Amino acid sequence: MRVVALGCDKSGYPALLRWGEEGSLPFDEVKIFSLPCLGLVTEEVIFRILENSDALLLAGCPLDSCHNQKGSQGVYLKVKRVNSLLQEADIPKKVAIAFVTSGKVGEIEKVSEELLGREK
Amino acid sequence: MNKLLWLENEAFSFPDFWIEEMERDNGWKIEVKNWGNKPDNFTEYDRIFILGDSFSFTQEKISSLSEEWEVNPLKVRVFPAEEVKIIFPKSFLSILEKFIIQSLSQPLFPVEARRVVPENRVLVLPQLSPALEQTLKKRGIDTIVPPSSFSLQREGINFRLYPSGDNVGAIIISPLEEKKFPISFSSSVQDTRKLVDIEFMEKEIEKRDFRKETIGFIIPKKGVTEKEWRKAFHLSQTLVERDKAEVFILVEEVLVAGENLEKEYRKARSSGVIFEKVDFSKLGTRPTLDMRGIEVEFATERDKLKREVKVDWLVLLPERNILPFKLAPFFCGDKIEGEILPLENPNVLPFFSGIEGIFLCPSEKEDELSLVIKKYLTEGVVREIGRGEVDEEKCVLCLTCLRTCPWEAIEIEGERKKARINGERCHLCGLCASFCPAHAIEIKGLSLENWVSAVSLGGKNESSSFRL
Amino acid sequence: MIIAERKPIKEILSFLGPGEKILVLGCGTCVTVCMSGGEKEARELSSLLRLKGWETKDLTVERQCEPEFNLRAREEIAKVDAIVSLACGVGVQALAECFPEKKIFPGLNTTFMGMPKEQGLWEERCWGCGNCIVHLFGYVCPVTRCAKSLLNGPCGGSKNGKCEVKPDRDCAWQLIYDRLKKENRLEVLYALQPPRDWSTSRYGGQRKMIREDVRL
Amino acid sequence: MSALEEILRRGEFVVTAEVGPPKGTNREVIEKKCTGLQGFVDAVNITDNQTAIVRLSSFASCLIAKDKGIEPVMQMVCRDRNRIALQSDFLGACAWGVENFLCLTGDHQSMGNHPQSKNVFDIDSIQLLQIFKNMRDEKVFQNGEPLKGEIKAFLGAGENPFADPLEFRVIRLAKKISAGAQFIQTQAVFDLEIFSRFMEEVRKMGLDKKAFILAGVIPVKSLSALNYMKNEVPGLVVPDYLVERMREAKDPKEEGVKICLETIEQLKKIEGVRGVHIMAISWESIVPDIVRGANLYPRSGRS
Repeated sequence: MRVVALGCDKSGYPALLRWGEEGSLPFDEVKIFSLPCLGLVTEEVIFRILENSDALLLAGCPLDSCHNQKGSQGVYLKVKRVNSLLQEADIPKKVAIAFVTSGKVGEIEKVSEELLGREK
Repeated sequence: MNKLLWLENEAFSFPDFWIEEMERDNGWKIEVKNWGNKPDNFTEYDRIFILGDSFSFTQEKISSLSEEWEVNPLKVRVFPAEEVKIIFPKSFLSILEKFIIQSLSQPLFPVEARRVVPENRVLVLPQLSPALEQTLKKRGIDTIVPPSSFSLQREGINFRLYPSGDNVGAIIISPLEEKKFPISFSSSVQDTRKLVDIEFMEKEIEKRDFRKETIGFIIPKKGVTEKEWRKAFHLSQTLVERDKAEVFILVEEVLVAGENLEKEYRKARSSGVIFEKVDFSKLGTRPTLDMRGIEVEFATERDKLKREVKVDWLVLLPERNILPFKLAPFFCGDKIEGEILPLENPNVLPFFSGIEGIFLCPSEKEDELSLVIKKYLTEGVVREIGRGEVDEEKCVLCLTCLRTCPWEAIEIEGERKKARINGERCHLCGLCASFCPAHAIEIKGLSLENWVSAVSLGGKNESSSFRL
Repeated sequence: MIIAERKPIKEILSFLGPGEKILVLGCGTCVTVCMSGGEKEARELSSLLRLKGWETKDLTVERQCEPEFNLRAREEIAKVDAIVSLACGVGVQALAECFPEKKIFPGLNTTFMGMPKEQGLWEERCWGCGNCIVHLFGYVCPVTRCAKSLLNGPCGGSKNGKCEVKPDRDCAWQLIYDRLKKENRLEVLYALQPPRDWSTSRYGGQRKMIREDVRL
Repeated sequence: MSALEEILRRGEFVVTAEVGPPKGTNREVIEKKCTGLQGFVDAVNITDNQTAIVRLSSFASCLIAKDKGIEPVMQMVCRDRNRIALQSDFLGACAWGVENFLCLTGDHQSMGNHPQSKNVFDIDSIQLLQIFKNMRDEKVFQNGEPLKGEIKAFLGAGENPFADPLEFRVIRLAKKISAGAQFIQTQAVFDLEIFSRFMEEVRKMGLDKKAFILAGVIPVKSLSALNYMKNEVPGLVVPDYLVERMREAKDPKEEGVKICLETIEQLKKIEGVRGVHIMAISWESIVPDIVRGANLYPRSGRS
């Protein structure tokens, strides 16, 4: 399973890297990117990314403690929408979002399990 | 020939032959420095790569470095060398090369990292309390007395006050607070007259002895001040030690943040005061049959067991709620300002109201607040001017950006009214761009196309990791 | 402004034949503002269709309800087999009139004429009855906002200021009453409103406006 | 003059009952209900697709009731017919000797069993009253054209004293009366306090002198029925103590009737209330007991 992972450089990206460090990534391939805030991600970005990957894993600040107040909230809504669109169109690809505080990888593991679980 | 600067840190440095190899293959001129011997002039480089753990180099960090070095922040790139080395040792070099190529391929836009410092003057609404006035004066912050009628408009990082036209760097709102008890009591319970506030206890304890009596405290989480906690710790301790009374304190959470508050808490505990974490919603009270006391029923958080205690006195501390403050009447900005309430978000400035430059001042926090504000007013913030741009051709003035921007950075301006991004307020979160239905907003260097191209970079089974 | 919402993806997919070249055509006016058919949504839908295996392009014109704008998309349209139009019903028809030989499918359901109340919330305000009387009702249109278009006061189903038909909507008559009370002009409600002339509404058949003075 | 009007003018405390037509063609249902009410009520009030559920038409049911020698009140709602149909049905009913009409706006179709349908609401109940009044008194249609023939029609309207905005209710009643309503049938009364306050206002405006006001009552069979009305039926106020009483009750049916009788007793005392309208929805059989219990039996009828 080919996965792209995006994290905000405040919380998500560091956590993603930790997660990578701890090795044993459950996917065949992971590409990790950082951006200032997940608020930047649009539905189109997600679709375009999914065009050459199987799943997208987003990692950002917890909803109530986003460095940009509403960034995580914004992307969270989009993720929900995109997933419902993918389902409606029955496209077997997934987006998931993990709310992490920098360095904490537990959430990411949970979410990646989700991705895999859904994949099966 | 591209001239590149690499800033290494002690934790990571390159073998020379790597560099030579890369220079040879790509026709780059790579200059390696470390934080110890930084060059004096950064402007001569096409790109500046910071090799180090990426999470110590957030967007804000890069902005302030670029400001310090007087370079276009788009030229500054962080390559998370450590992580990449740990995660993908084999493919390190190819990832690095790809990263550089990718960075060089990205267009540069005229962006300036600028430190914007607000006016060292604040407006206090609705009115200025003596305590606040004093501490602000002490810190050398001018205050403006709000004129009888006035309106506000954002002006860069500042706010402009009309009609006077003065700018203020920040607005402090000292909101009204309402005291209310976390739980309600039946009239019959109140009839026992054993339901008292802490001031009453304070007085009583001077006058009389509570020998062998049972006293309960109920202390809510919200808005109980340090002072009150201290008082509670102290009183309960005296009751136990002096009068051999039985005291238990029902709380949602104990506040120990504060000058040796924790110590006092421990002292109270070790003296024999019982602290119980309970769920207030499940807390029940009724008078004892003789109406001389109150039966308190609660379930502790530890073991969900229901417990019932008969108390001779029940001391209540009120919860202090900040009432929402309506800014709309004062604002003649584009955005209809809603009600202002404190944010419980550890990642924004304390006392931050949700609108940059506007702070909330809960009672007895004046001093802390004035410290925060002083810092904000003197250091200001570094912003990348020119990152966010609205394509006026495309903009349909739907005001989505205005409504979604968390930082009030959108302004509707001009003859034919168009949305503009106020670079002094923009935090580059990109919410506006990602919501814009007309696809009219671009955050320079973070546009969709870079994204997708970057993602498709790096073939199968070879992971890459880099900042866009 | 005209408010519209996107059709269910399944429905849109059912329109399209396998292997067809698709153009997703956005509209840059009302439906952009109500976030259902602008460039963002057009790009989004076309990338979704691409994920589904279609060859797609996307394009957004100023207003699909104007032939001039539609004709600008001539070349792009010539290259595709079918168009998914993200415009209101007017736009789709205008487009079809410009390109009689093309397969064109509506991507939106046109819902109402209304306004944004807050981010992500739109409410109906006008019904286009062709004879405005809001000034008589505290600037709350009973024709549109009362489920029964009552002109002489609330029905018996108004409770706590909400409508019995859609309990999450305000009772128009509560609003009217409150507003007029504030202005203390309640007496205007005492007047009997005679039966309305609906011929100006669409009940009078398809409507048309001719302004001789501006026809050159 | 219709029998109902005559009895009201005589100053007697009137009793009417609601009769819901069947969801089908068998007229026996109505006939049975009517014979059951024979002698106990002054008129039966026949609903017009109430709660927007399709039933045998009010018009036809009224004729059946007349056959059975019972005075019908024909309900007409504005949901399903425009001014053309309403006027023509009015003429038809008059031609057949129906003399009492209750003009209502009608429940919204989304409440009924054809929520997909398109509603009409060309005019509202008040306008309907006005139209019928003009047809009767001025001999003109709504458009002003003259009509031929005698029209004997006793016009009524509904009013709900319990719906919001409360303050507006009396104003609305006044409008209905000035539009032509001669008798008023209120929503079912459970909360006598609100109702008396309402009647006070009514008397202040002298409306009780201008129209005969019949208070609606509903005998409830069970606690669930009462709760349903309390929570589900908009514009119906049921005080908690009644719910309590029903919960406590050993025999809920009996209790329901008891509550109903007490209510009627109270209503009799309220100045300006000229009768009761019993809405024993799908429990018509209980009406005689209630009339007896309320000492409103026997009915003297038309002299």
